[in-house]
Amino acid sequence: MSKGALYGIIAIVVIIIVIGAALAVYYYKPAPSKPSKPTSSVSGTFTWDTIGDPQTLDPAEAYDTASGVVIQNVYDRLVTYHGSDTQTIYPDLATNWTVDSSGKVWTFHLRKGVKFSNGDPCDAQAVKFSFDRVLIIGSPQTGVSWILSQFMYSYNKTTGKWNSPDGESSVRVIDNNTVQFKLREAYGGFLPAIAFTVASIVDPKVVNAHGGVQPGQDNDWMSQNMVGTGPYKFVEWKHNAYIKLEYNPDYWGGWEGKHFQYIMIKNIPEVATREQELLRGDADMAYIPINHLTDVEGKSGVTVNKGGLTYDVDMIEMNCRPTYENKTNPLNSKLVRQAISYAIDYNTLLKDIYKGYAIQMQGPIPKGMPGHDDNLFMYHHDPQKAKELLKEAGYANGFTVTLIYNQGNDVRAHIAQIVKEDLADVGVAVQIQELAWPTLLDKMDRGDYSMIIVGWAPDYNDPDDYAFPFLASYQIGGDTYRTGWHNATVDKLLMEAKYEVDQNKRAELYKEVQQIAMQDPAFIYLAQWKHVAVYRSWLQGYYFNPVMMLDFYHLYKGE
Amino acid sequence: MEETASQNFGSKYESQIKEFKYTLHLIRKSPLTLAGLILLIFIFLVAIFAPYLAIEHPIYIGGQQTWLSDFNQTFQPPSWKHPFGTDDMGHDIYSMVIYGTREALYVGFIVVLVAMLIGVLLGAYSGYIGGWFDEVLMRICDMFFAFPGLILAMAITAALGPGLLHVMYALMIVWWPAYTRIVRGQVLSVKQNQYIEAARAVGVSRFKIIWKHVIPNSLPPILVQATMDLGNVILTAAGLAFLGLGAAAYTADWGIMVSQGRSWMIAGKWWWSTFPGLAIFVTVLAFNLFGDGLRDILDPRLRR
Amino acid sequence: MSDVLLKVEDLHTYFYTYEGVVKAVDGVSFDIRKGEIFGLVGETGCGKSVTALSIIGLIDEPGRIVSGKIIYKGKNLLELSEEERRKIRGKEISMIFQEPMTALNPVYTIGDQIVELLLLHEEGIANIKRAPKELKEEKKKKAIEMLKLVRMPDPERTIDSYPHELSGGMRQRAMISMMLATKPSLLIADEPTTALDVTVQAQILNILLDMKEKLGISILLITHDLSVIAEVTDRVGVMYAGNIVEIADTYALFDNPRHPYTVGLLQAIPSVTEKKEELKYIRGSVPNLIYPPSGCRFHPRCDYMMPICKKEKPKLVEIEPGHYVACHLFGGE
Amino acid sequence: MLIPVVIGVTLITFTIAYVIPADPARAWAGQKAPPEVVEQIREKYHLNDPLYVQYYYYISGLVRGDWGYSHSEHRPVLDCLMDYFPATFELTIWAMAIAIPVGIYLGVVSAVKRNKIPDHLSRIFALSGVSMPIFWLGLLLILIFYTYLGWFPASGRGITPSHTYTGLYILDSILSLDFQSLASDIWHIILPAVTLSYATLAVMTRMTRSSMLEVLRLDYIKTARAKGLPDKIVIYRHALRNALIPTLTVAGLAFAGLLGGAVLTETIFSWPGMGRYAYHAISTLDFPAIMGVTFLMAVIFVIANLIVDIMYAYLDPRIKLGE
Repeated sequence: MSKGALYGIIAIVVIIIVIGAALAVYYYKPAPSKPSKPTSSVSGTFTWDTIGDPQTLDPAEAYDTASGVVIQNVYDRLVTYHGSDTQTIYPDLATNWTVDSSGKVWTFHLRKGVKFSNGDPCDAQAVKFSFDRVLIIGSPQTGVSWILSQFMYSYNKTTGKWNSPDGESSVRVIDNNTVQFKLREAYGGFLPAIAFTVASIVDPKVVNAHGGVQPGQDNDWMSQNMVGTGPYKFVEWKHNAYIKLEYNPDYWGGWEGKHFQYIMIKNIPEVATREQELLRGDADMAYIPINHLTDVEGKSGVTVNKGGLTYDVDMIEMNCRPTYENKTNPLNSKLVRQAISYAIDYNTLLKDIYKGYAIQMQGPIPKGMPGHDDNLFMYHHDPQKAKELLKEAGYANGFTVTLIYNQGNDVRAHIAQIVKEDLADVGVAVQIQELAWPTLLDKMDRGDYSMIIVGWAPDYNDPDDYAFPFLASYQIGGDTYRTGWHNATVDKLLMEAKYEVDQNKRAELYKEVQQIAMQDPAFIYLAQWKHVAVYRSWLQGYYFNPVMMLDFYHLYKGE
Repeated sequence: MEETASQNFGSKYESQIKEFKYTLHLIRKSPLTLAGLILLIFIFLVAIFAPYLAIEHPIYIGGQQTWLSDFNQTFQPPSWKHPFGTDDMGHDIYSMVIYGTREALYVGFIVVLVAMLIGVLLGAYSGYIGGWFDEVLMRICDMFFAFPGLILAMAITAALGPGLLHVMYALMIVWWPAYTRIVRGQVLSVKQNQYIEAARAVGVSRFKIIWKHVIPNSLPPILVQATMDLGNVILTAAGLAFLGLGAAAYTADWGIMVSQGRSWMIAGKWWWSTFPGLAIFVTVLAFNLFGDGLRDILDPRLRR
Repeated sequence: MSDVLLKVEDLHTYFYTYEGVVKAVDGVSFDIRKGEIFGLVGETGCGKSVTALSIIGLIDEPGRIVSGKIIYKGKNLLELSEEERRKIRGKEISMIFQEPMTALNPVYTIGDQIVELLLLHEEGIANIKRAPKELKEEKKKKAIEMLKLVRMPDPERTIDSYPHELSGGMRQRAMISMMLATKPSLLIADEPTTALDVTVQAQILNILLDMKEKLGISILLITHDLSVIAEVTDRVGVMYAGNIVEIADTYALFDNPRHPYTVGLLQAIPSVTEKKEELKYIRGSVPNLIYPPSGCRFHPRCDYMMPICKKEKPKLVEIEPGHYVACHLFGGE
Repeated sequence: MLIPVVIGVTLITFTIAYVIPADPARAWAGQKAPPEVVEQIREKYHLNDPLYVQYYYYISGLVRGDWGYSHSEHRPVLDCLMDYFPATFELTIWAMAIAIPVGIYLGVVSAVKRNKIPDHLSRIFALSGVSMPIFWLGLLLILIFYTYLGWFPASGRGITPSHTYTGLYILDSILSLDFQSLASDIWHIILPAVTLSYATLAVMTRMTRSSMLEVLRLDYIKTARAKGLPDKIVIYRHALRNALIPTLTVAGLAFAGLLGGAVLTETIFSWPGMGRYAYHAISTLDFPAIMGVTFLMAVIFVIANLIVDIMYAYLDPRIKLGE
């Protein structure tokens, strides 16, 4: 190396920086005002600042919201919901359908001429392929396929056959545009379930060109790429940074009216940054947690949309096992659990923690969902009664419990503080323990806890998606939270309700279940979230549906 | 000869006393070091008298420090009533910052002391006896150095679960190799000295040689390192708190306070993050100023 | 006298330290004539080096030249600006140091270091990197000539060597050739041979003598070694505790030392020719320069101490032509 | 040096990873996954096997170029690292490009003017850098330069260059002559790079200062001054060249450290780099990912040391390579 080489390198670097900066000044300015496609009403970019990176883009494996929103907009399903309506199921790739009297045989007539964004036809074969694929793969990473396998025939990896009487899968191709589902059980939530992203229709040619369908195996290509029939097509995914979508010009729904040409979903962990980008107009929409809404509310050009209730709920689960850590578990007593339910000051929680963006949760099934009971008993703040119940249970002098929540969750940190203060008033000392999410899950799994603050979000619009995991016992596949709570009557009722076709009868069964659940609570039912979305006021076409993800197709930039 | 004890002491340690006086003189002459020292004394006083200085005080439920919430007092800007304002649950930030001094110093001192103890013992022993033990220990240190400190601390904390105590364990594990290296280096250079040879020749025990000759000679660089590390540990603990791996929310811990308040800074509620942030900054700066000055002052090559 | 090159008059250089003011040079006067080697001798810490550094102008904090004059070619150096002094350094007055090991920059070749000096003083180019290549080549040839002059073995190769590749004697030669490359009028040699082996010492001293002859320069040779003084110097100044106590022709000094300190120094030289029972030495130790003894600095150690010695500092007086002594013993004459 | 360090590092990670009290399979599968799926995962990734067997699987995979499967991202670890490493690398390079010259300059000023006002100022400036929580500084910069002034963007890496050769956006933009992305990428990197560099600055300043102080007392500096060289040349050509040698070691270590220490900066500026990946991996118990990151870090550390050694030989002729 010659003497000047080092300085030479430095000089070159400096020159590059200077030239770069000069070019930057020259080129950067005009970039935002670059003319968009003038010929179409499809224009501009919708920038959405949110959190979380998708786990996978494969509908057969995706079970998280960040994945779901992309999948929902790039793939289509047979049926869907429209607007804010959660009651009616609308056609999507299927134009109409019939069901036989047993509730087990469903026939779907497909929309004709639908093509994937690469030009491949979307026909009955594709539908069958997609459903079969989910069940053959069996979602080895996330287990999401249970949504379909609870009512469809499963696939036997070793024999290569379906576990049905004739060894065929549940989905049959009748003709090019007709498919028939022969269900294992008549499931009351069938249509809502197949509106979920797991039932998205994928292109068989694309899948077979990239690894095909391997029993029990993920498809690596599908987890990073997508080809669908939906309004948007996948452009690129920079992990932990952004996902970019572009409109699919051949979308069967057409592009009448105004739409965005590009969709940019940015992953920004800092709420302050999201807030700033929104306020400066660099983002069209941003995820702002409720405690930060005051920062953006009332700012010019920002709309805070508070339309409707979500199905997202928060609860505190209680360990109902007789002993815990080799000692008598006070929470085993129904009276103690009732007392604790009375000790919580729900109104303070709703007002000061949820800032009014939630209602008290009325039983395990959220308001708005079929099966919800508007007249169900709710616990209220009554420390006197709580003390009496504790006395009756033999804990007049109180006891100490541990309350766990996952670290980093602001709302739960608040809840924990309030609960601690509330329970201290009735003589129960609460030790707060913040745990990392995996550790928390592990403790929950092993039943090694007293109380945990937990939440639940809907998979699909059916009470079974709530009542069963909460209240059914572990033996019959429920008790996702491992509360150890067990009630034979409830188990029986839940199984009955699950495969009951008559929706009115189902509602009655769930009503009975909920009454038992409130009398003998395994959870403190805290809150059901209200919906809130924050976006620039120029954004038009926004609507909220509690069981659907954000729909990009109807969004456009107004004046 | 009749000599009083004090005279004896005075004459025996005459050179040490002279050196110490000279050190004090140098500290006085260096305004930055002096500033660091004064700040440190102030911080220590705050920690000691925290219960008298604070406005609100924590209560203890189930053995846990708990600050009672007051939703009528959320997000109060700094005022006479709340000099540093309040947070989103109505806690007085001033009081929490004051109590946080105790915790910061506690974490800093415990971690550095333990790391120092491990490091000094292992380093002195390893440097003195050499051989395979030294070789293995140094390779272990290499591994720790090859590991980015923050990632290692993150991994250990994640493994142990969040919580202040676990953060402290993690930091101890991260920090000891630095001391081992320093002490070992010192030992190796001291070992060359004639007087050690002499001591050995007369049959002074290994332990005694290490204790009487090696450790005192290694003290200045260790002291400097320790002073600066006190600041670094506090800062790293704050970084872990920021990532959600440190102290629990709504405890009087500066790191978690900055972290919790940070998202409000830009929204105009600047005080929540700013005051604990300043507390960290001032404390760490004080340690750094003092440590950096001390390094200059104690460095025999620069001393005169 | 017209042939005086450098005249130092009543120089005071003090160091302001924590313990107090170190009066390292406390009223030193002497002159150096053209073409002579003037020796400055004294025990370690008597202020020889500080005198040298004061002349070349490299006294650092916390030291300061408090008063006095350093007249070089009729100009008082102490009145010049730093920039003017810098231009004299290395061109008119050069200096070589005791430790040839550390006095050369380890990261540059000998050639680079010589060429740098030549470029600076002959072309006014301070940064060697800015110099055109041809110019550098030209200077390099000149540097090789210089190396030949100091009898450097294999100069063509040596010039591209780094200091650590050379022996101590070679380094000192390189140092001398560098410092003489610009043909200065005065070379200050601060203990140039102390760190070297005896055989190498002689070579270096011979080179210095040689240089004096060939280049006609004056040399201020600082040493504590009387044998070196005897071998090469023309005149000698004896320093004690920041003062010059005696100046004389080398021959005269050795032949007829007058100051008790000089006498003591000369007696301390071991000799083969006259074996003594016991080596003579000067009793007592070098005084503390912060609190020097009052009056004559030497009085606590002097065998001929008189009451006046404690009170009054003796002046340097010429007792014979060219022989100056600062001692009350001779003050009355 | 590489092999023992790498083995050691994987061992440490492995030990940490597998003494965790939680079940990684549960974390990988998620809360709603049924127990059978968790068991399948456990089976598939040998989580039921003894530790040494798992270690054997990992190392033998590593030898075959298989770094394992990143459960938090549902793709191979190597793919993730190929995405994230260049991002962090680019950020670190720029941070160092700021920290090294500024730090050295401040250190020189500080040493030359020791115990005078410039020394105090540059030390306070540098020490402030290491005393400030880096995420707080990042927020402050966003507040000033994005919110109020609007000069620089606050998140992300900017426009992806039209062709990706190295994953370093700025370099790729130049290579593919995509000036629009070049501009955007430079604009995006400035704030995070400045934030990241500030803490390193102090280390550089401190090291330069103390080694300059040492060098300035040496004889050859006296020689240089005796030659009549101007102060600037004495300081920068003669003293700094020698003082840089220890500074360089620190720079090498700091570089390796920054790669791992960028997690806070990356989080604040939504920079899709390795730090955030590591953090995410740690919080989801994605061990193969943690192993991959630390393994890569160890390799980088060793390489950085090697480069420092080479630079040594260039700066100091007394050192010969291979000795």
